Amino acid sequence: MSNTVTMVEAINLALKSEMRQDDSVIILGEDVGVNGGVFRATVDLKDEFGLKRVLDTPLAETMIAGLSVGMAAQGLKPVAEIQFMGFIFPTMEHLICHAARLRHRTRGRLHCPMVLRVPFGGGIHAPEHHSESTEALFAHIPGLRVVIPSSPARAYGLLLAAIRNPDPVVFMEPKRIYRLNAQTVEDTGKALPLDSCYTLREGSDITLISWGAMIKETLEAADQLAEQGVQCEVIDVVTLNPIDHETMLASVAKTGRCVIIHEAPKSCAVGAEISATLAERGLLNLRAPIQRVTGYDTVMPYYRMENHYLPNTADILEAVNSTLEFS
Amino acid sequence: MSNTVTMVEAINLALKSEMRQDDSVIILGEDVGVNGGVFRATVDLKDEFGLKRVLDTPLAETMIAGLSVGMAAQGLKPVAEIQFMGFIFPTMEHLICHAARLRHRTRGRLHCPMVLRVPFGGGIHAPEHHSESTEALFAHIPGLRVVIPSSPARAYGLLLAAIRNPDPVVFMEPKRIYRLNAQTVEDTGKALPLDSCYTLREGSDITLISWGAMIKETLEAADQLAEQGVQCEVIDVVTLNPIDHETMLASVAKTGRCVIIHEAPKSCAVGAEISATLAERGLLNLRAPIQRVTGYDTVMPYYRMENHYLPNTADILEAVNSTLEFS
Amino acid sequence: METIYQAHINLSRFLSADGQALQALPSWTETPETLVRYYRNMVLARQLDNKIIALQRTGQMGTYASLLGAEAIEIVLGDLMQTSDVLVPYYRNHALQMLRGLSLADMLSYWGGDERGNAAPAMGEDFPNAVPIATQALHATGVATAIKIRGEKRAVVTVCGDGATSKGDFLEALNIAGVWQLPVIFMVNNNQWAISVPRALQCAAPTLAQKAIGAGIRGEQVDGNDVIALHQSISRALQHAREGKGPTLIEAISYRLSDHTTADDATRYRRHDELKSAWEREPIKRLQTFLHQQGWWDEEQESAWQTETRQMIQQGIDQYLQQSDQPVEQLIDFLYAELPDALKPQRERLIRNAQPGGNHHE
Amino acid sequence: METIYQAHINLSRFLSADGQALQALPSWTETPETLVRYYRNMVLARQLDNKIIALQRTGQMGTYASLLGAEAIEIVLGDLMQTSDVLVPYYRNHALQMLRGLSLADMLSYWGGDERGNAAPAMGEDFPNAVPIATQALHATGVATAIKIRGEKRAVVTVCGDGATSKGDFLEALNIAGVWQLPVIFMVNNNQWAISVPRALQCAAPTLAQKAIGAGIRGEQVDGNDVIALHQSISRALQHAREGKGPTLIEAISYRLSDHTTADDATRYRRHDELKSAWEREPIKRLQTFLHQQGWWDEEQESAWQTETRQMIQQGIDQYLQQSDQPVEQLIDFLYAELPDALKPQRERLIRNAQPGGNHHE
Ligand SMILES: Cc1ncc(C[n+]2csc(CCOP(=O)(O)OP(=O)(O)O)c2C)c(N)n1
Ligand SMILES: Cc1ncc(C[n+]2csc(CCOP(=O)(O)OP(=O)(O)O)c2C)c(N)n1
Ligand SMILES: [Mg+2]
Ligand SMILES: [Mg+2]
Repeated sequence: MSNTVTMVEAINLALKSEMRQDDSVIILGEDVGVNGGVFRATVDLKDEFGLKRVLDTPLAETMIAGLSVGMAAQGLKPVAEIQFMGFIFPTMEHLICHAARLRHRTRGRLHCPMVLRVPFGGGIHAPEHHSESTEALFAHIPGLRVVIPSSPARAYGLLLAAIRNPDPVVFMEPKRIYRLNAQTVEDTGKALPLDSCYTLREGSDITLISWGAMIKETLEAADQLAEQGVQCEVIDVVTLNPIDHETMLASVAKTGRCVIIHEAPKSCAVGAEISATLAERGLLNLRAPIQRVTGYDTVMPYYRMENHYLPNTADILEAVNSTLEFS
Repeated sequence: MSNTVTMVEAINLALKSEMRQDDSVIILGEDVGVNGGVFRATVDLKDEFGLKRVLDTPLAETMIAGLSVGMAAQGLKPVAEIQFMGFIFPTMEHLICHAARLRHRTRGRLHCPMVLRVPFGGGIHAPEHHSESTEALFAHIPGLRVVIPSSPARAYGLLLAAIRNPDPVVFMEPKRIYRLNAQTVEDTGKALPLDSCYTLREGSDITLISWGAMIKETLEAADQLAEQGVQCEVIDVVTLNPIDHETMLASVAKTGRCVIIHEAPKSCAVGAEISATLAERGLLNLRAPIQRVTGYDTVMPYYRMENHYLPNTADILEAVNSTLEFS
Repeated sequence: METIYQAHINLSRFLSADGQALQALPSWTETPETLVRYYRNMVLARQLDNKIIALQRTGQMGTYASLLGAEAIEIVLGDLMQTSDVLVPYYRNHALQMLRGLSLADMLSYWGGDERGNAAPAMGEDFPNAVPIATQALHATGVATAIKIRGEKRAVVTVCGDGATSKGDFLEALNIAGVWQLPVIFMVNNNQWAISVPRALQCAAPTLAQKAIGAGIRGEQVDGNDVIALHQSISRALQHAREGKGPTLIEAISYRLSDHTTADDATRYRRHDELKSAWEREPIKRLQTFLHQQGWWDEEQESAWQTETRQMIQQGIDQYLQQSDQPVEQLIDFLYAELPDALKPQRERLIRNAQPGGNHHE
Repeated sequence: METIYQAHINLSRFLSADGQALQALPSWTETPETLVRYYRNMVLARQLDNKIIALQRTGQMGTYASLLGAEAIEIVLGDLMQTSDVLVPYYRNHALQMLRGLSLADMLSYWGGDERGNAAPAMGEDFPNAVPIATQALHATGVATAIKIRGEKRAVVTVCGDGATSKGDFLEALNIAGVWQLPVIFMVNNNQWAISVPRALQCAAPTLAQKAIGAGIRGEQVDGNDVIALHQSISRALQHAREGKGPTLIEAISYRLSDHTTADDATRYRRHDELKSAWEREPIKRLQTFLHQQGWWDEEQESAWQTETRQMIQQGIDQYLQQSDQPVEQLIDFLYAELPDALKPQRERLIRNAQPGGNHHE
């Protein structure tokens, strides 16, 4: 079956596909049933798989996380939805203290194959708390996997991988590009690798590193730079924890220059880890300081001003140009 | 009044001192009253200030945080204790979504002068969840202040500053050194500056950057290196958010070499932010790659193995020596 | 087996769905003053609600949470609360907020994506809307703790939905309110739905009021479409709070006559006949019938008031639409009491980027 | 006012503090078998507890949470649960865990700071101890959800303290157990103290069992020092769960006869006379008196059993003390199912550092 689908449709497709071939996959969350999720990622699942496999929960995120830990320990594969990343914080005790530790704590006797799906990021003119990017808080937690797709095809393949993976995965969905750029995605049931960066474009002049919705602006910047004869290597990090530094180090060893782009506030974000590692392990390769193009170290504003907060293509171009000019 | 006190006694002294001169300071938390806190940081306060100012709460960390936000919005200065950092996660929704945003959200109409005190770190052979270092999760949150003392005198002066500061402060207390190295601390009521690093020792050969309990090993390493003629500049970062990069940049501009030491797991921790910024803004000053000496990217082990997890003086010396040898 | 504890939950209602008295009415209803004021405010609230939805549909407003069906709760609370009381609201309390002094323009600002809508000095010590569900319940207990510590005679009111009663925050708040006997009222607007999740899937208990029992506090149910019942329950609870007699949980039975927000489409999950029958119980018509019967309100007054409110609302909207943009540096300036050095370069960049020629200039 | 809901809480007890029947006893108590087994197990649990505290005092054990006073709850639960049931415990359930198959040596390992104590295959699907208070209640509902989805006839039991009932997790767990009618039993060991915080400061409600009312589930109080009452309540609740009749909250009234843990000193906050009077109600003496009266237990049996248990315990302790160290790479190897490339250098460093000459070699 071949399909031109948006990212949110690809997610729906992956859920359906995996639920058909694995009875232990259970969907749960607020409004995931009849309503099909507020973004429709779980649409039609209740009709096809019924009330035992698609569970509308009461309004309690701690409960959603704790319940998932219990189900996962029993060998089910709960795929829970947190409606927006702004509401994920009540899950943290269960993610940090339990999901991420169950295997470790029991030396493998129990484990926790759960997936927590959560739409994140700004740019859709949503109310307060509906636009944050707090992936760094999860990338810092040993034992969690943090995965972020940036295209329909990667969303499909990575979500399959996340569900099949025996470790707990926080699967963050960049909702600004949920319905942008539909792509042909075959429902092949083929998962994509976690644990490795995806090089979206090869180039020798500079390495652009990003993930999630900002991949869009990063590729736009790369296109514009290509017209000026600058060949960018574009890396989609995809898995923020455990992170694949090797691909990035190899790229920067080649290009000598690097700009890192993310929506989250700058300080102590994942960009810092990447920048630090590139300089620590590849200092002599650097022909210019690494730059980070990021959100500001302030609260994500209400929607009227969000475009001032979110990095854009011009910001990336500015950083790339000054990196290239450095000598 | 002059006193030789341990760090935990200095904290108690600061609380007493500030409660005496400001009626709006209120202590709350689990076991803070009659019991004086499980580490005795709040000992005697209930006797002196009574039940209206020292509140033993039910067992609910979310509640402690949410309650503090409400009290602070009313102009009180709640100083809440979370018993161990392993139990701080239920507070995160209130810290991130409310404490850190109340001033911003209301454009200054309301604000949130609360302090959340929390003992953290390993090394006391405690049960599971009693030894973590998750300061990075808070340092990434715009609107919070994150402050960590590393001596009795700094604990006293910084806690006074934290309580007086009109912003919400997470005050993390390195419990491994709670009762180490008593110091003379005068109860002068004088606060120390937040927002700036403390240079504990000047030196020209290499910059050692750390905070919290690891300052102890960092100074030990500096002592040993001094005997070999290596002059270390030792910086105690103290305030992790908002962070004072300038002091660190200036130091590394001078020394050209830097080792960063912290207990927390390495990935996406505060060390990454410091390392990234030093290289991004001071690339040409670096005469060797920066190194990070940190906890492993794994769960803090049960106490039997914790010494394998915690960085020690030998680890620091190894990193310093290889940094010095780099050319 | 020995029974060591007994509890019960009462429901209070005075007016039937068709505006008839079901029992002897309290004496304050013998004169028109209060009831007519309630009526007029409810009509205003509903008109306003319609108007904001229209603004949203025409792209002049962000995602908006309608208060259709909650007018009685809003209006009676707003009327009975005193200025010195504190409101800790959720996102469906804008009529209540306006009765407490928030200007229409500021209210619209908030929904229009502008933080300045939360800044109005007229809001006093009231909290801004809590978007993370149920968190406000704990803030309310904190405010109430401050009031109790200072020995003041003020009440705190916090409002939430039926869905919110499932979240730990709400339940922890009831518990601390009980232990410390705090001057706080938990008003649950049980409008039967939490987005697409019906009341029956939130909780197995037949009432939400009985959540009070586990915390050892007073709890009661009231018909949330009945201003007289609401008036009685709320005044009693406020009085208790102000007199230091402790907290009350009030579950007001209402119905969300609208979609959850303008971003929602309730026809996906809600049967039309349920909605239709809810319209037969709605609060405005019910009070109108009663007032007509008493001879306290007629067609003429109705149409005069409709015109007057339309004008008032239009004025507020005009003001809202004319508001200048927020200076861009406000995105940083209010984060900390003083701008930290670390943020200075970012602030400069933000301003530079917003200027003509800057990366973010529009 | 119309009363629309009524609820009550029952307390169950059969034996008085001095071992006399307070009402007709259930038929299973007519033969000695079960009660003697309960007694012997309680004696074993208490001896063990004393012994571990001694180990701790001599530096051979980490901080330890005594179960003194909770023996009856532990032993009856352990007896009535089936292997196929699932236990989701807290940190004061080690006697219960041993009845479920955990070896003494493994149990001591856990308290001795070695993760391998949680790895024993004999633990089956039981969870390891939850240290973050009340989190286990939600895991139990998750396990129960899995059981319900698969249509199995198994019960889940989760245990917590009185303090834990204040935390959102516990209350959210009751709620979901009610909505989904889950096969789970919430056993509250109400030992009157949460470290230094007395029961009265945790909750204003006269019973903790009534927290069930807000979730619409069964709740009852039982004398936690009375094995007969515990047996009755627990068997009923387990049967309900296994038969798909939904959850039960049992509040067992006990008393923490020890310090909170070996790191605590209860004399700082607890009156001696309170402790003294609690000793008069403790579970072992009570059952012993009853058994003596029935002629089912005598001095001779007592001393034989004391000797036997001492030996059993010493064996377990010897095994514990002889355990080899954990290979250091286990600190990383069990984090993920497969070792990620990113962790390989750290794993090497960890091993290198532990070797002779390494930075962390001891
Ligand atoms: C913690 C949290 N989780 C999820 C959401 C998303 N959300 C917004 S409103 C809502 C339903 C609320 O229902 P209810 O409490 O009944 O209030 P109502 O909107 O019906 O008045 C949800 C799930 C949120 N705002 N906060
Ligand atoms: C979330 C959390 N907060 C605080 C603690 C520290 N702590 C450990 S036990 C305890 C008291 C628990 O009391 P209770 O629930 O009554 O159980 P008991 O120990 O009395 O059996 C506290 C506060 C913790 N373990 N977890
Ligand atoms: Mg609702
Ligand atoms: Mg207890």
